[in-house]
Amino acid sequence: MRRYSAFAIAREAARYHTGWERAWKSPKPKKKYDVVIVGAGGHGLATAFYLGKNFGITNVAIIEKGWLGGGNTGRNTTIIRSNYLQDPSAAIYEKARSLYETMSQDLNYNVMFSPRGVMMLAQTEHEVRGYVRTAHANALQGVTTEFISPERVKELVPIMNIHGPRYPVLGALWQARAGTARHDAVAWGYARACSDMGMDIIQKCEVTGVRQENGNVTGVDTTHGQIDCDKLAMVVAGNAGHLAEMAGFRLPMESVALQALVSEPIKPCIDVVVMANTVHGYMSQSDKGELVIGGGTDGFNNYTQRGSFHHVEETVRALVETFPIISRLKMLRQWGGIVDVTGDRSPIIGKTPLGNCFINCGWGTGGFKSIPGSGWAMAETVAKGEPGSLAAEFGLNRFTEGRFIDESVAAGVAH
Amino acid sequence: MSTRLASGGRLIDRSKPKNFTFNGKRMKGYEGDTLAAALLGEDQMLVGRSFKYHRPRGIVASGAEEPNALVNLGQGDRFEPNQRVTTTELFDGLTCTSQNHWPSLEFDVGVVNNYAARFLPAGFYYKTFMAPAAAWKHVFEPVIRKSAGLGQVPTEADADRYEHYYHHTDVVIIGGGVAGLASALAAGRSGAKVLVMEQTHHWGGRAAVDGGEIDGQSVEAWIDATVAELEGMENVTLRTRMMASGVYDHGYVLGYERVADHTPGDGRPRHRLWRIRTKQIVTATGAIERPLSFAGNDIPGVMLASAVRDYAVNWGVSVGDRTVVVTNNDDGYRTALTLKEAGLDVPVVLDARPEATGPLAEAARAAGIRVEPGRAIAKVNGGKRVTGVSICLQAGEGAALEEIACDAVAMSGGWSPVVHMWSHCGGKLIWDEAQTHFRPDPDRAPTGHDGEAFVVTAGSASGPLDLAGVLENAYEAGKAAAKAAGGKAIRKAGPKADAEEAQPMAPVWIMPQGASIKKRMKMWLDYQNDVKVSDVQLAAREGYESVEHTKRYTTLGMATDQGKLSNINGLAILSDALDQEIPTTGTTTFRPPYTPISFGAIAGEARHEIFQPIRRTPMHQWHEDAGAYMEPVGHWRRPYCYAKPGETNEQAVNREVLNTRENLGLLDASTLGKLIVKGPDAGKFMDMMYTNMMSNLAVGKCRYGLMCSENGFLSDDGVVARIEEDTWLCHTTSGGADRIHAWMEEWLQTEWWDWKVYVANVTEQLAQVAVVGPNARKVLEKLNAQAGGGMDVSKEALPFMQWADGKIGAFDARVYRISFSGELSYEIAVPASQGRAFWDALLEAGEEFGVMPYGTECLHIMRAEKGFIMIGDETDGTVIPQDLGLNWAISKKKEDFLGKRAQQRSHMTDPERWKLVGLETLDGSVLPDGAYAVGEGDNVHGQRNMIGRVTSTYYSPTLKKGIAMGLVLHGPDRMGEVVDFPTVDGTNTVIKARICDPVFYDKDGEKQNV
Amino acid sequence: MLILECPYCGVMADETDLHGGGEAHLKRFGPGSSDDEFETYLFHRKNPKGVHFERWRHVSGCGKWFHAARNTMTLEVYATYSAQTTEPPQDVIDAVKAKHPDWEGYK
Amino acid sequence: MSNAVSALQGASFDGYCKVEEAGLTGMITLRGDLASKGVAKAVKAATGAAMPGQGEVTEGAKGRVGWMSPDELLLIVDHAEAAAIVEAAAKSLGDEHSLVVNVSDARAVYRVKGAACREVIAKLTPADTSVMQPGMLRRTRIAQIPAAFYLEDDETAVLVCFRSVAQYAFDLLKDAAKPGGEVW
Repeated sequence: MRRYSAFAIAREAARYHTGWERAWKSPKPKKKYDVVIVGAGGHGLATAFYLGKNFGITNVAIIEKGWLGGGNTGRNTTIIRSNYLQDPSAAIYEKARSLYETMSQDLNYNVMFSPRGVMMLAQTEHEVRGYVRTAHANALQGVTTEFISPERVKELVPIMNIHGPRYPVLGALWQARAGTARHDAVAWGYARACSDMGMDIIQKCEVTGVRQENGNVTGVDTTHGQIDCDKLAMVVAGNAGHLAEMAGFRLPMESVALQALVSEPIKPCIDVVVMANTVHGYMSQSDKGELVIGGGTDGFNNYTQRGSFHHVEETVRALVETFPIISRLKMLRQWGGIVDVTGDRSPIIGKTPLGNCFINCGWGTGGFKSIPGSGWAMAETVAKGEPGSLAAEFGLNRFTEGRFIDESVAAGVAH
Repeated sequence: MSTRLASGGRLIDRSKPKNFTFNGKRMKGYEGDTLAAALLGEDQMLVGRSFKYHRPRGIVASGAEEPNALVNLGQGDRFEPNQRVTTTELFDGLTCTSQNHWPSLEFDVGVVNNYAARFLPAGFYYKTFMAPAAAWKHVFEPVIRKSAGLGQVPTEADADRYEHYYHHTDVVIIGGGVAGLASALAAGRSGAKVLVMEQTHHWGGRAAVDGGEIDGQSVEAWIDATVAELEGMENVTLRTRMMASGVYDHGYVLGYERVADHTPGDGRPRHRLWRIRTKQIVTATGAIERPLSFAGNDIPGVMLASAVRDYAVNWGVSVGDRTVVVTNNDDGYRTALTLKEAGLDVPVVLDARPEATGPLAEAARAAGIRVEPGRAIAKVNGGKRVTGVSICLQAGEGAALEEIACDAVAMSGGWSPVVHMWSHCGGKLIWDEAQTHFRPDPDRAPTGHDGEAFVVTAGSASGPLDLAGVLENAYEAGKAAAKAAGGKAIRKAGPKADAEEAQPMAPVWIMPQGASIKKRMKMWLDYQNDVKVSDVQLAAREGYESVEHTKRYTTLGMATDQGKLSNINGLAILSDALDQEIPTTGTTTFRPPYTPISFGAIAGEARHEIFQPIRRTPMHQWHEDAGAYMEPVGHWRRPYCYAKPGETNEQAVNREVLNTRENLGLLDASTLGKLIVKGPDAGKFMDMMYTNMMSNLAVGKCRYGLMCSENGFLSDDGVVARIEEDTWLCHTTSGGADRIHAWMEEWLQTEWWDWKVYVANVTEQLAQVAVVGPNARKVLEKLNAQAGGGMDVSKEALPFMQWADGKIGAFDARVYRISFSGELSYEIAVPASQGRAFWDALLEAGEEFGVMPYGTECLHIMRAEKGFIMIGDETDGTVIPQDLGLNWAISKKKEDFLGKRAQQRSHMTDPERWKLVGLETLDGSVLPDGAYAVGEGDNVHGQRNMIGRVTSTYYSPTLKKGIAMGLVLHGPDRMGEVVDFPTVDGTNTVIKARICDPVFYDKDGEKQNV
Repeated sequence: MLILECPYCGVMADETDLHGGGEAHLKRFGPGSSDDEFETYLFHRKNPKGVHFERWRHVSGCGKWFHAARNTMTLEVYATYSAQTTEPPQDVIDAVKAKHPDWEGYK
Repeated sequence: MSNAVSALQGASFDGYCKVEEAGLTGMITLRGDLASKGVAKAVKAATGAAMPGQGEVTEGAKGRVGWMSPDELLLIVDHAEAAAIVEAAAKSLGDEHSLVVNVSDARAVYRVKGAACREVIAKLTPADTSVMQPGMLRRTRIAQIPAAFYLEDDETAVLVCFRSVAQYAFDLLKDAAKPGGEVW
């Protein structure tokens, strides 16, 4: 792999950029792989990357029914934070956050991780208590957060109306080292690195069946033919239930549409990510200048990647109230993605009822921020055949035992 | 130079001049002008700078597709960035400034990016700025952020108001051009209820510019006659200045009406967002002309040929004295002819096709215009405006044949139907080889709730580009939509125009065909985002082969115009680079809105006081008048405390606690949920809803009850009273009334529908006041004495945990002897209409007994002193009653209740679950809210092991020390042990607290039972 | 933005007048059921790409729960019907079959 | 009772429609088997009105009756009479499974008067106001709260919501009726 650098750009500029090589190859699938990963989104690619990097397993195919990074990796609001309340969540999201910090260097691909800080507004006394609790837990979990005053909120975000007639800002949970990254670049950077390790990324290849013998997986049928494997990793969103059905099991999960939108670009006006759960809205400003805004999920099963407009309304009115100067700005584009929501709204990572078949799904609205941590944990699970400490508590058995990982406890549900 | 012609301009009224300023310069236009027309009329060719390279940008188009000409419009509380001048109506006093430059439009330092453009190809930022690691955040990102963005940031809140409007109709026709009008005629004649919306303020679209005849009259005359006919139909509604922003599922259309953008400050809502439900949609959205890709095609003065024509015909504006026309189809000739007719110079028409034989080409020749087939533009000369072009063979590599001086270039690369509204909800496209565009595939229309197609396309939005074809297609579309919407069949014929002959267009994706890489680096596809032909080719070379990858890698089509001009050209370049057919490449997804719509319009009326409903009790105004600090509790606002002048909230709370414990306190408890459950099966039902046994509660008695979710977690609590043999009254938490009501209805309707039980929510029928403290009985007795009667509230007549109906003073009341404070307490419900009067009466009568109202914080402290749990504090959705030592409230006798099975799962019965205890600090201080207790060592994640947490913590003014409750591992077995709570206030201190009984005050309950 | 006909009110109700309640025809398992049965009842949901039977409440209308047969890929609503049913009635099954002859049926 | 007051005590606003709070209004929720003779009899006795069909509101000498759901009616009567009517209806229904409760004070009632009364409400509700005629009742929402409305005549709409959000509803209607906001 030829390294990217300012020097490389200068070199290529001399020949009008005609000498750049492919970021990743598009090979035909081989007959058999050690590991087949279904889903070339951020999570699938990260799983592949850490299989190679941490375990030296590189005879890997990542198969994707559409284009790589084209699911929720490419349609989220790019927030990265780890200020979760429950231990297992804090652990995996903090792992992810710390991996994001060095991802550009690790992948030699600038994913533009921007640790600009994330604040979650407390707008009721109840929310204050919830966030103060989180700050206490985070301190013991090794996650650096603090509860800050309304004055400090205003200092960080001067355009905020902290004296809203409806909900005054009473403070915020602040994670200074949280932030955003360029979502597409995360997928592309991983893809380039995986391809460089000799892994095969096979796009426009849909799984049509899961092959099994004696309770163990042996391969998959795809639109590109049969592909055999020793181990199968299902790492998809919006399609996990469907895949699981092919493999003969059901998941405690439903698929719903989640929406987001952006404004037209303006000059910088908000330097941090703001999440306001009481009024349901969150907003940051991309490096291009667009305000990136997240909305809510629909209350019904849906695979259309279109959501209902009233969620956009609810989010926008909350943000206009919170940031009055945005009223005359305009919505440029709205879109939806399909998220898989589990019974406790936390993800599932681990073994399945089918031997040598592993699953990583159900990230709901929180998938992007977890990508490297999720990939790390999943790679370990696949390589060792058993979940390691990061993944152990996210297994399917928690629904039988009632051992939930419920994050709605302190901090609303938005991510 | 661009200028206003001496005559002409079908849309302007020269007797009504309008003054405006651009970058502070005073300018003049006319009523009917767009801001774009007015700027061009004043020779303002340069209007902005591009996003990435800060290149000079001029107006390219005449409508919603304009990518370049965005301005900062207005000032102060009416300031709006990124306003498109081609869709801005001119009004007197309009002010605007250009965007994305420093220090000035003419001299922009950012243009340094342009000189470095060779080092800044598509996606360059993914390949650099990586070392050192911290530099991205501290150096590169701030610089990029500052140079990116377009418009300025508003600094003030919006002065205008907005509103929504719901409309229900049979047929919505999107677009008021001749196609939309023809569709409307058909739909209108069928009797269907029709709404026609047009985004501009005039009817007829572009057809009148192009001329021709409909039914023997001029296009203009036909438009006027048709609008008049439609206005005469009662079932047809016509609406201008209203754009269809998006089509959503089940026939939902958003209409964005710009009511008062052109009359700011006249008191009308600025925008009105129409939320339309319709059976059928006709998209008569027209087509958009495509630019051609030649070197320097972004220099101000290079415009779409149709736009050049529009400015001349509609607004009497010439964009140049000498305009070179370059085209790959017949339509470009119309511009040449129009300009010639207006007395302007057209030095040459460059037709990329090998031959120019169509009737329009012949007409041009006949008008004395030089026509050069097989020719292309090798390069446009000029910087901030066009000064000339070099021409070359289209079939060659760009060797200049001739230099031609000109000050404008009109380009036509063919037309693409506007398919957004068709596509928003899943309508599919097919590639039309002859017209080289994607058009709607009528066999794969979006489908509605009934599974049937609900969108039809009309006119050039369907593909036909000639007047005759447009009218025929549109009339049929109108008929089809009306029929599908239940209209009657019509026989009357639609409008007709004569068919015209035309020479087929030729696809020309770059000009000249063999252009070198150096030339391709100067061919702009996306003008605003600075994406060139070479960038798309680079993306393909690097493996970003999916159209979505290319879009995202190059930012093609991601600017504020969303690629209306650039997408098809970009797709063609990408397909060519990948050596595949264009339909194989496909398109990116069309998403709403069609053009950007204001956040204000989306928020609608929901601003300020009506942002969200505020629920008020009958005594709310009294609380506000008393200066209470109000706290949101769900949608309610409740008094947190009533601070007196000079008092802090904390002092007020302490005073309220002490006064209530020593004298008399009043709490507005009206927000507590009150549900009536009645019926022969009500007892059975109550036993399922509550963990306790409720069916054996005696009439006249009260019992505290718990409700759990099916997942076992504690969800609500409250006192239940048995009113009659078949009737119970359930109190819920303040936030719980609607939730629990819905919960009960859900079970009754969907699981036990054969049980005879009715539930009614009477929360708001009643005002409820907690009269609390040692003097509580005295004040009630005084009221009764004043009224000369009333109920007996003595201990004997109304003992603890009983209720009674009767009169308190003059008020009809239901009185519950229940206590959440540990004091003698009566909770008294009166009709809400008398709530305020009752409150006033209590205050007046209570004066001699030291009455004071108290708020929610005082309530919390008093319940904590008593060790009572609070839903939302001790519970958080993960806590089961057993965790809270509430086993006494869980019936062992009942076979089943909601949550019972869940509580039998292994994790729920795990002895390691944290359990409720009291906590008191060794030094008497108050434990921090939310603090966790730590054990030894770390867990598998390297996190400190936690063994418990604080759930409620207060300073107890009664006990003069901190008290707390918390959940602690093996807590109830560890009475007296001391646990550590690290702080997070930066002091690194650890607070030590002793585990104790959670009941801190009056452990035997003597005070409440007097 | 869905519209569903409330079978009780007889009006086409806007999605914003409704509240979605997830999969219909769940069988409740209480005390005495196995861990698997109970887990399935609480958490395992049909999540089909295609025909789905689900619960809705006309929350700002009559307040009643009803059922809908709806397609999660096209959002087509085949029928709405009484919530007081333990499986889709035959006419609802027929309505779906009419549109999708090869549909595998309710299971 | 003399000290009883409605939520907004008759507040009103003159816009392009007039919006006024109707003051104290008696309202009774009756749940039961709407097909039963007992219910029809109780309703008749209370209001003089016939049983309304689905989506209807009927009028009698003493009040109106609205169809709220398949097992629920809303009786609109004189406020001062409401308590007595509840008692009488409950008595008349006897052992028949039913529930009669006074909800007069749980509600706020508005009249929107003027030719554009449907239009003003249409700014706030997803229900189709254009098809509404006197005799029809619609339960739906306005903006963010549940509400029900019917027409007393072609130019008078009556809108009912919960008392706690009376101010919000009034402010919404005021905003919708503000001069300059005329849609048609």
